[in-house]
This record gives sequence, C-alpha cells and structure tokens, in this order.
Amino acid sequence: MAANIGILKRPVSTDGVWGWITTVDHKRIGILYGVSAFIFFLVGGIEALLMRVQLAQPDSTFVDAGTFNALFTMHGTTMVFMVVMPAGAAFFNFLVPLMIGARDVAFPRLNALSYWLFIFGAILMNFSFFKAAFPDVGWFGYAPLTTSEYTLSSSTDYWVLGLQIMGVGTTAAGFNFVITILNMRAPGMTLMRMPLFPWMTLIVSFLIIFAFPPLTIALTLLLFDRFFGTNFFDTAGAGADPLLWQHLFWIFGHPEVYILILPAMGIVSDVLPTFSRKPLFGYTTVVFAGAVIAFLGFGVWAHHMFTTGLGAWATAAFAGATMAIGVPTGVKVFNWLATLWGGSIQFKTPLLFALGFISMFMLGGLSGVMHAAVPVDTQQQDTYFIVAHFHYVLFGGSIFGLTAGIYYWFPKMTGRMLSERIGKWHFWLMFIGFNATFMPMHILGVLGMPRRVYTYSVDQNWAGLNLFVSVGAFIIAVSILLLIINIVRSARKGEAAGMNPWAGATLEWAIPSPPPHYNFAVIPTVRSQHPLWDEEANAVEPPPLPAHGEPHMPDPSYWPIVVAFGITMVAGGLLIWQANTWLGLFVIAVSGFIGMRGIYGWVFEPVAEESAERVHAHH
Amino acid sequence: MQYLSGIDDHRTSTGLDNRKMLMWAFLGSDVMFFGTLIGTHLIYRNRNLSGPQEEILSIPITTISTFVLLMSSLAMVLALAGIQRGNMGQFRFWTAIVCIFGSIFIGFQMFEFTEFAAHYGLTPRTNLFGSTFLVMTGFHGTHVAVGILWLWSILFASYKGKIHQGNSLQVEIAGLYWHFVDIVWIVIFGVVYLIGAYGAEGRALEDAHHAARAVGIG
Amino acid sequence: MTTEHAHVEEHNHPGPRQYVIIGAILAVITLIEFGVFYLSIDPALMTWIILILSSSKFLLVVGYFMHLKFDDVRFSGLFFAPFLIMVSIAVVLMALFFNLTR
Amino acid sequence: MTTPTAHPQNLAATLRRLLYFALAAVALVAVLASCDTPLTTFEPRSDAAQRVHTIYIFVIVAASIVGFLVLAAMAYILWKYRERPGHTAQQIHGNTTLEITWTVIPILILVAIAIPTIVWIAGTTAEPDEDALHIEAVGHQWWFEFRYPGLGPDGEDLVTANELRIPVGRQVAITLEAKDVIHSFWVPQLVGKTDMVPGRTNILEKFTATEVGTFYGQCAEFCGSAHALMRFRVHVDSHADFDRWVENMNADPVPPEEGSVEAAGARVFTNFCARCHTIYGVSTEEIGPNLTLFGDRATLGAGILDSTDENLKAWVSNIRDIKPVLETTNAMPTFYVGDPLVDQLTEAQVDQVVVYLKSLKLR
Ligand code: HEA
Ligand code: HEA
Ligand code: HEC
Ligand code: CUA
Ligand SMILES: [Cu+2]
Repeated sequence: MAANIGILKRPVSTDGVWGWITTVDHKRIGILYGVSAFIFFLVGGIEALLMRVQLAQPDSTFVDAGTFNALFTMHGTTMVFMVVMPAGAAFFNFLVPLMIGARDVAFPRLNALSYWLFIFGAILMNFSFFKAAFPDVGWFGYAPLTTSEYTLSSSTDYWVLGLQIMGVGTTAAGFNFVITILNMRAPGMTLMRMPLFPWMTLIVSFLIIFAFPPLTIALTLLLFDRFFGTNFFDTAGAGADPLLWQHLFWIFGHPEVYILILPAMGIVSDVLPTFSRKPLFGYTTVVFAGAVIAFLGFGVWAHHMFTTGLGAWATAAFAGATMAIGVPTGVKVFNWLATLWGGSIQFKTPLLFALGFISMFMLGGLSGVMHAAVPVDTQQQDTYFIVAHFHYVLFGGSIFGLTAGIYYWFPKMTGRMLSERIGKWHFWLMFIGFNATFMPMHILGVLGMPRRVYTYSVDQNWAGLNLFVSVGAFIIAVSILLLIINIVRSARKGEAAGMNPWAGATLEWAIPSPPPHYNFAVIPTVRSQHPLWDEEANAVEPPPLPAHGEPHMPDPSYWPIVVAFGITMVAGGLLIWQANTWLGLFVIAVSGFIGMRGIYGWVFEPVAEESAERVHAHH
Repeated sequence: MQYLSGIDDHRTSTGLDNRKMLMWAFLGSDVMFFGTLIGTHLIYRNRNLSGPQEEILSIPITTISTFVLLMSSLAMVLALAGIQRGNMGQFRFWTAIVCIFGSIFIGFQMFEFTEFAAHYGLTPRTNLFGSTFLVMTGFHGTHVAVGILWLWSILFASYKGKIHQGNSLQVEIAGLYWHFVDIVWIVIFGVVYLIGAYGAEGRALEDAHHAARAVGIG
Repeated sequence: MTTEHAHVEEHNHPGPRQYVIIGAILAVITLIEFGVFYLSIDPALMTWIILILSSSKFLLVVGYFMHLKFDDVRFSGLFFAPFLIMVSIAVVLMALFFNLTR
Repeated sequence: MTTPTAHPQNLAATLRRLLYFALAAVALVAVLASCDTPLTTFEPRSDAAQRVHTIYIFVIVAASIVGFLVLAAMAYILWKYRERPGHTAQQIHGNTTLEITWTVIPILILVAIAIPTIVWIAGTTAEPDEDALHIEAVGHQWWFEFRYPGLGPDGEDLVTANELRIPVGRQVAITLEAKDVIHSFWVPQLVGKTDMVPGRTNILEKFTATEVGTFYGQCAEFCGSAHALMRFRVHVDSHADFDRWVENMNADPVPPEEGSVEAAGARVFTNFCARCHTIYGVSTEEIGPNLTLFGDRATLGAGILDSTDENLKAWVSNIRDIKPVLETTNAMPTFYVGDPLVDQLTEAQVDQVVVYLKSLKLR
C-alpha cells in the first residue's frame, strides 16, 4: 500500500471520520476549531439567554441562585476560552499558512494536539454538569471562594482541570504559530510585507506563550490546594494572601483580553483595504501599535484590582499604564478611518461587520478608559457598567471582527459565497440587538446594579431597563439564527466563489477556493505588501502542479489525539481519585501510560513517510 | 508576485531550524513558568504562622548539589562538542555523565525532602513555606527528571544509529533544555537558598547567641 | 596558542577547552557564594553580592553553554524578552506584597 | 447618484452641536439616574461621593465627546467615499503628520483624565480627622458586621449588624476586614467601594455624610450563593439621634415581665439562638449578627426584607426559603417549622421569639 505513482501516498485514508480524527492538515484543523467554537457560541449564548430571562424581572424565580451563578461562570468561561480563542485559532489555522505562502504550519502534529487538548478540556469542564454541577465561582475564580473550604462541590475541580488542559493546548498552538510565522514565509515575504492578520497572529502567539504560564501556575496552586491540602490560598489556617490569586490571574488575564481582540483587529485591518480599494493607511504604525499594545498589556493587570487596597502608589502607576494603552489603540482606530478616507467603499457584508467592529470596539475602549480613572472605578467596579464595557469590547469587538472574518473568508474556505442579502439582515439585526442589549447596561451600572446578582428587588428600580436588555438579547439570538440559515443555504446552493471574489490583495486569494491540501502548487515569490494588486497578478493563473506531482505533505497521525486523550484522562483520574482513591490511581496510571506511549510513538513516527505497521497496530 | 521553480520546501525564512527555535520559544515560556513559581515563593516569605522555614535549608549540602548540576551542564556541552565532531565515544561518555550527575542531583533533592519531612515535619501541607518551597523545587526536580529521561533516550538511540553527527541538532536541543534547567537552579540557589536563608540563618545565630548568653556561656 | 587564535576561537565556536574553563569559573563562583554566606555582613549587601554572582553564572551558562552569545540574535530575543517581563513583574509583585508602595 | 451635500459647512458649529448632543446624553443618564434608584452613583450625599462624582462626570463627558467625534468622522467618511461610478480610490499609504497628531491629541486627553485621578488617589492617603468616628466593618457570608471601637459596654467594641449608624457631618473612618471569603463594601451615594479581603485590613475612603437619611449598601464582590442578597443600610442620623442610639445599645435591657409573651420569647432565644447571636446583657456569642435593639431595625436578613412580623417569622422558621445560605456550621440553621419530621421549633415558639425580638427597642 506504500509508494505508488512515484510519490509517497498517504498510508492512512483522509476520508471519513477517521480522516478528520487523524488529520494534521492546518485547513481541516482550522475548520474543526471553527465548528467547535460556533457550537460553544450557541451554548454560551443560550446560557446568556437563560440569565437574561431570569433578570428580565425583579424577584424572578426562573432559576435559583446556584444555577444562576453556574450560568454566568460557564457563560464567561465558555465565551472566552471555548468561543473567542478557538475562533481565533480557526482563522490562524486556516489562513496564516495561506497568507504567508506556506504549505502547512511548522509542526502539523503539534497543531492537531492543540486542537484535541482544547476540545477535550472543554468537554471535561462541561462534563461537570453530569457529575456534580456546573462550576459557580465566576470566570476568574477568586480564591478563597474557590478553595475546598468554601466550595465543597467538585464542580470547581472540573473548572480548574478543564481550564488547565485547554491552556496547555493553547500554549502549544502559540508555539506553533510563532515558529510558523517567523520561519515558514514564502520567499520575499518579509515581515514588513506580511498582511496584518498574520502579524496580529504572531503577536497574539507571543502573548499566549508568555501569558499562559502564570495562569498555569495559578491553576496548579489551586489544584494542589484542593487535592493535596497545600496552603497557597488558605487564608485562615496558614496566613495566605487571597490577592496572590488575583495577581496571578490578571497577570494572565489582561494579556488575555488582548489575545481576544488582536485577531479581530488583524481581520479588520485586512478587510478594510479590500473594500475601500486602497492599501492600509500607515501599515507600519498599525503593526507597531499592535506590538505596543501587547507589550503594555503585561504592565496593567492590577487595574482589575483597584478596589482591593493596593496602595496609592501602585494604584496610580497602574492607572497611568492602563490609560497609556488607549494611545496605540487610538492610533489603530484612526489609521482604519484613514484607510477608508479617499477610498471607493463597497458596502459588502464583511465590511459592515468591520465597521461595526471599529465603532463598537471604540465605545468599549472608551468605557475602559473610564475604569482606568480610579475614583470612577470605585463606583463602577463589579457593576453592569463593567459588564457593558467588556461586552462592547468582546462582542462589539471580537465577535463583530470574527464575524467579518467569517463573511470575508467563507468563500475561500468553502468555495461558495454567502448570501449578501441575508448577511446584511444579519448585520443590522445583530447591530441593533447588540446595542439594545448592552447600551442600557451602562445606565444600569450608573444606577448601581451590581454584576453577578441572580435577583434584585422591585424597590431598586432596575426592572424596566433589565427587561429592555433581555429583549435585546433575543434580537441577537435571531440574528445568529440568520447566520446559521445563511451558512446552511450557502452549503446547498451558494454561488461558486472563484479564486478571488473580493479582488483581495493577499496571497490566500491566489489559489483555488477551497484550497487544495498542499495549498500552493508552486510556492509564490513575493515582492510587495499587495502581491495581487501591485503586479496585476489577478490575471496570473496559478501554475499547474509541477511534473513530479503533488508536493510532499505530512501524513495523518493518530498520536495527537492519543496523547490528548491520555492527558485528559489523567485529569479525569484525579477527579475520580477524589471519590475513590484506588480507582483514581488506576485511571491515572493507565492514562499516563497511554499518554507516554503516545509521545513515544509520536517521536519515532516520521512526519511523512509510509508506515504500514502503524496501520496494523491500530486496527 | 512570481512563481519561481526550484524553491526548496524545507528552507526556513530565517535560516534557523524550526525545532531549535521551538525550543528557545519554549524556554522563554518556561521562564514565565518558573518566574511565577519563584515569585510566589518570595511573596510568601516570612508569612508563616507556624512551622519551620528557611533556617532549615542546608547551604553546604545544597552547594554540593548545585556544583553537581553545574558540572552536568559542562558535561552536556562536552557531549555536544563530541557529537558535532563525530566523536561518538566522547559524546556517549559525557552524555552518560550528564545523566548520572542529574540523577545525583535528584538524589540530593530526595534526601533534602525526606530530611525536611523527617526532622522538621515539613511537608507541602505544613505551612506556606512548605507549600511554595516544595512545589517550586518539586517542579524543578520534575524538569530535571524529564531531562534525564530525554538524554537517556538519546543515548540509547545513538546505539541504534538513530543519533549521529548528521542530526546532532537533536542533542543540541536537548542540551539547551538541560542548561535551562541548570540556570533555573542557579537562580533558585542564589535567591531562595543563599539570600533566603541568610536572614534566617542570621536570626538563628542570634537566637543561639541569646540563648548562650542566657545560660551564661556566651 | 597565539592570542589571535584565542580571539578567533572566542568569536566562533568555543571548544571543549573554553567549556572547561567556563565550568571552572562557575565552580569558583559557586564556592565564593558559599563563602559569602558565612560572612557576617549587612543582609542588603549580601543580597546584592549574591545577585551579581548568580547573574554572572546565569549569563555564563546562557552565553557559552547555550551558545546564545554566538547564535542568532532572534534566539536571544525569544529568551530575554519574557525574561525581562518576568523580572519586572516579579519586582512589582514583591514591592506590592511587602507594601513598599503604600 | 448624487454627490454628497450633507457635509457640514462649519467645523465649529458641528463641534458645538456634538457637544450639546453629548451633554444631552449625559443629562438623560442623569435624569434616569435620579428616578428613585437607591443604589444610584449619580446622587452623591457625602463629600467623598461628591468628589468622585465630579470626576465621573468629567470623564464621561470627555469620553462621550471623543466617541461622538470619531463616530461622526466615520459616518462622514463612509458617506463621502462610498463607491460611485467614476470615482476611484486614492492610493495613499500614510502620512506622518497625521500619525503624530492622532498620537499626541489622545495623550493630552489622557493626561487631562490622569491628573484628577492621581490627585484623588493622593487624597485618599490623608490621615483621618481628629474627631473622626472609627468603625470596623467585617464581611461574613452573607452579612455585614459593624464594630465601633470603644463605644460598647465597658469600653469594648460596640457591635451591630447590617444597619450601620453614623452621625451626619462627622467624618467616618472605616476599616474593612472579612471573616471567610472576599466581600466588598459599597454605599454608592456615600462612598465608592473597597474590598473586604480576609487576612488584610483595608481602609475605606474617609467620608462625611452631608444629609440625614437612609442609604442602601451592597456587597459588590461575588462571595458565593447568596451574594445577591448581601445588602445593608446606612442610617445617617443627627448627632443627638446617634448619641441616643449608642446610649441605648449600652443600656442593660429591661427584662421582660414574668409570664409575658416576651419572656417566653426570651427563653426561646436563650435556648436556640444565643449560641450564635449576641444581645447585650443577654448573650455573648458573635457567630451571627448582633441583635441588640433589633426591634428598631428597618430590615432583616442583611437588608433584603422589611423587618415585619411576618417576614421575621418566615426567616426564623425556615431561612432557606428566603436566602440561599449553605448548610455550614456557622450559617443560620433552618428550624424547619411546620415540617413534622424535622421541626425543631414550634410555630408558637417562633411567634414568641418574634415578639421578643421586636420588643428590643430604643427607649
Ligand atoms: C477584548 C477584550 C478587552 C479589551 C480590548 C479591553 C480593553 C481595555 N480595558 Fe477592559 N476588560 C475586559 C476586556 C477587554 N478590555 C474584560 C473581559 C473585563 C472584565 C473582567 C471581569 O471583571 O470579568 C475588563 C475590565 C476592565 C477594567 C476593570 C474594571 C473593573 O473591574 O473595575 C479596566 C480598568 O481599567 C479596563 C480597562 C480597559 C482599557 C483602558 C482598555 C483599552 O485597551 C481600550 C483602548 C481603546 C480605546 C481607548 C478606544 C479607541 C481609542 C481612541 C478612539 C483614541 C482616543 C481615545 C482617548 C483619548 C481616550 N477593562
Ligand atoms: C466573548 C465573550 C462574550 C460574549 C459574546 C457574550 C455574549 C453575551 N453576554 Fe456575556 N459575559 C462574558 C463574555 C461574553 N458574553 C463574560 C466574560 C462575562 C463575565 C462572567 C462572570 O462574571 O464570571 C459575561 C457576563 C454576562 C452577564 C452578566 C452576568 C452577571 O454578572 O450576573 C450578562 C447579563 O446579561 C451577559 C449577557 C450576555 C448576552 C445576552 C450575550 C449575547 O450577546 C449572546 C448572544 C448569543 C446567542 C443569543 C446565542 C444564539 C443562540 C441561538 C440562536 C439559539 C439557537 C439554538 C440552537 C440552534 C440549538 N453576559
Ligand atoms: C448557627 C448559628 C445561628 C443560630 C443558632 C441562629 N442564628 Fe440567626 N443568624 C445567624 C447568621 C449567620 C445570620 C446571618 C444570615 C444572613 O443574613 O446570611 C443570622 C441572621 C439572623 C437574623 C437577621 C439579622 C439581621 O441583621 O438581619 C435574625 C433576626 C436571626 N438570625 C434570628 C435568629 C433567631 C430568632 C434564632 C433562634 C431561633 C437564630 N437566629 C438562631 C446564625 C444563627
Ligand atoms: Cu459578600 Cu458578595
Ligand atoms: Cu484588563
């Protein structure tokens, strides 16, 4: 079954479910990420809708306190770690190699491992629903509430372990994209010729590999406290300081919010030039601003802790640093506007979402600057004003930006166009629903409504606005349904896209849609920032496959999913260990062995060569 | 844009090897990992409500184990130099030394841990010092152990002909990891042991003086 | 061996000879650290001495054993960028927890 | 297609219009804010809250103006440069002057915001006034304890719960602690929030209430299942009222008449409640809220219910019908009244203890 027709054929079929499970193709992994993220978006959205039903009226008994606390915890955790991050990863995976002119990422199997760790971690955390209950400690899990003294239920263990596993997967992906972008660019594709999206991916990947370790440590310490009785967060018994957790979490957490927004900024920076028919204004500044944002992002974490009694000097310093981030961000916003200026603006759906991004993100950024004014934050912290801020940046920013990306690159990914008509309906409904939901939250915040309350009473007079907000949330839901309809419709009878439906300037538009698994029959040599504009390469048909046949691509592999499974089940064993020591140890031992065996197999498996034994070994 | 023929699929934009770059990126990330652990330890210094803390650290013993680890790093570069010149004998000898020295270091650490538990009752559950110190050094020890396993596998593979002068990069990358584990220990030894125990030892000495004076022998 | 030869060695790849010398220096520094620990001096002074000695060991291992001094600067970037971030964060954290800033 | 005609004649006029618009929006928020919402941050009733409010308004106006200007610019650009026949895009790549301009202007605005911020932060470090009233507030899952050092019986702490009393016009200096997890002390109309962190003692911004009245407070840090129901009240009293209250708290309670319902209630209290609740002169345990002068409290259950007889009865009978407290050792137990299998108190006993508690009033 090995070598035929002169090149090495894949020994394992890429068809069917097994094809997807063993895939190491960055495009397929991208699609896996994307689909998973979308499903979790529906889950997180339904959680939000349930919260909104509960809050629509005062003294509501639709859900009880525990359920509500679980809802916002899982909503926040889901949206951040299982929606926006993997959605970003979906675009990184599918597009970065295409945009920089590479055949795949630097480490295809590591890439698959990242995905499987993400999905297994997400499943593990959600599995808590069947075993105990959903975690209910808030998405930033402040100690000592999360220690076993105050959270007896094992749901917090699921939260810790699930997050830990997803974190490992994400970090692995971060390494992969750092190397891919630094090392795998096509000839002539210098860093300063790279489109903005790969640039922002590079910056985000650095943020990931440097910001996740503190979270990993924080979670490990908490895990040890909960499982092995260490004292890291034991305030009463051992004199620990609860602020340790907050520092570690936010040292990760603030860079994390830029991990969530920079991919969207990259998308928007590539969508705007295409639809204004002119190059990005101030390319160098926009790139540089992204780097500055990321760098400053490591020095502002304590703005989440202004009310914890940091001391005057520290508070002032962190306030100043936080405000400083407004400057590079502003530079980006103004450069985007200048990109539109003087253009010939085509109001296609991707552009609408990009414009939604700029306007709504900016409003969210401005409320962020208000929080940075410490006296104001003492009145805003932990109120709906904060909830409004972060939904403006997360939904108005990340989700709008990512949706722009969906409309922009869907044709490239599937070969079919989405309907412009439904797309525009989707945009306007979402835009209106979004503002109806989150704009009044500012007022609720001003009126003193705290966040994370499962109920409020009539005399607090927040009922009217809350009802309004809840209605808005359902308008968003309808708009999401339109997106689903659009995708389903397009899958059935979407118009064929062709190579470059938007007349874009970047490399991904120089190959067929959807791209063949080897991406480029011949690797292009790049000579400018806009290879498809500057040289009228629109007319250049991609060259046919060279005579010696398809390029040599990595083979599928079982090991990534085996290793991911082993790691996840070690965590599962820990959870079982809580209830049944010996069974737990047994599961840990077995899955540890599976994981080690997986790593061993991986190391000695050639990246791409026939290996008939492997097929035997596993069937 | 052009389509030139004859572009090597395996070239990299920077001319640097992917795997080596991956290792450096990983080490950068691991800096954050150990930095956070050491930071946590330092933050929690002298906050213990009860139980032993830095005064129980034994500087002479740890100086020896530090020395052993440093010398293992030296052995590592010698091994690499060996394989890069195609001198497999030299490579194997020094790699074995690295593994042995690494194991000796682990031995010291196990001795330290059991000693702490047996003589001072210090476990990760005892107090903040126990938690931060043992988890931090424990993670370091785990890194050392992984390194030993890795180098063992390389040594083993070299006998099967899978590691040779042609892919000495494999050894170089493992070596980077090994040296990193060494420099983490340099920091821990300096900051946690020497600086950390200095005050404590001083206090212990003072206490001893006071006690001596109190019983009239000082 | 002429001085020029040594010079060339320095700037290309150090050989086993240099490694052994570095190893010896590392051992000596460690010995000095050990000695300093038993001096009765101001703890602040002692802290600085140890910090300087440890950093020189750190730099020697990174520079020579890990070849960073002779290798591509991008590797240095990958390593020292997070290193500087981490050191700054740690310093800020210690200042906060010891309340130097109140 | 027509050429755009909608663009403004005069920049100054546009700017003025935008400013009015921003102010109108702020005014709208202010109006909404004033319609009787007890936790509003927009009706300051102390010097501290007023200082914050001034900065708040400044910042909100500044941000609104920036926001409106950018949105307006965007709308203008989109209109002006929409795709039209015969119109092609100008291939501009950048402009250094512009880049510098839009870097410097935001810096200036941010400096303008940073200055009052830093001045305010510096102000928080000031020592309390000589005659300031010192209070320690302690957060518990899910209620607030207030201690007045030195004002209690025998010069000890005077302790009360969930309803803080302070005199008008006198500075109060509150320190914050927590017993279990992190809570946060917040009375929007009087003072911004500061967290109550176990193992730490935080200092709340010093403030002087400017008006007699009752103000709502709320725990603002998520602290577990009943976080939403961890509220409190602050009564700002006249000096005379405040002194009278302190005196009454310290006075030994009049023992209920033998054979009265109150006396029966007092017995129930001693048997079932005294192991957690203090009433000065009656009991000394401090696991639950101090109930001295409970009859004068307006609220029940950490500010969540009016202190009516029915509510009190329901509370004592089965607290978990009202508040999702967990079954920990220090939590108020449910007495399962009316549940024949597990009840611990009879309905009559509850009635008695209610009457007793309500009788603990100011004299
Ligand atoms: C995508 C995610 C994202 C992004 C990009 C941001 C961006 C910013 N955030 Fe936000 N933030 C969150 C997500 C995000 N945030 C989340 C999730 C929380 C809550 C976490 C929790 O508690 O659960 C939070 C909370 C939060 C707080 C803590 C509030 C509290 O709990 O009390 C603060 C305080 O300073 C803050 C500030 C900022 C600032 C200054 C920016 C800046 O980066 C914004 C910069 C942008 C602009 C300023 C607009 C564009 C600029 C111009 C048009 C130029 C002109 C502007 C000026 C002159 C000002 N954020
Ligand atoms: C990217 C991040 C993100 C996104 C997109 C959202 C989206 C939404 N959020 Fe989000 N939210 C957070 C991140 C996010 N949130 C975070 C981090 C927190 C803090 C959590 C914490 O405090 O710990 C939070 C908290 C939070 C709160 C505060 C809870 C509290 O403090 O008590 C509220 C309240 O209204 C809320 C509402 C919503 C709503 C209505 C949406 C909507 O926009 C959702 C829209 C989506 C849908 C409506 C899904 C569509 C579903 C369908 C169309 C049904 C179809 C069904 C099938 C096909 C089966 N969120
Ligand atoms: C095990 C301890 C415990 C016992 C026994 C106990 N309580 Fe409580 N009580 C508490 C706690 C804790 C709270 C605060 C609960 C909360 O608000 O979350 C409380 C709150 C109250 C309150 C509301 C106080 C306020 O300020 O709003 C009243 C009234 C009360 N208890 C009455 C009683 C009566 C009457 C009994 C006996 C029949 C009783 N308690 C027995 C612990 C106890
Ligand atoms: Cu106490 Cu929330
Ligand atoms: Cu932040």
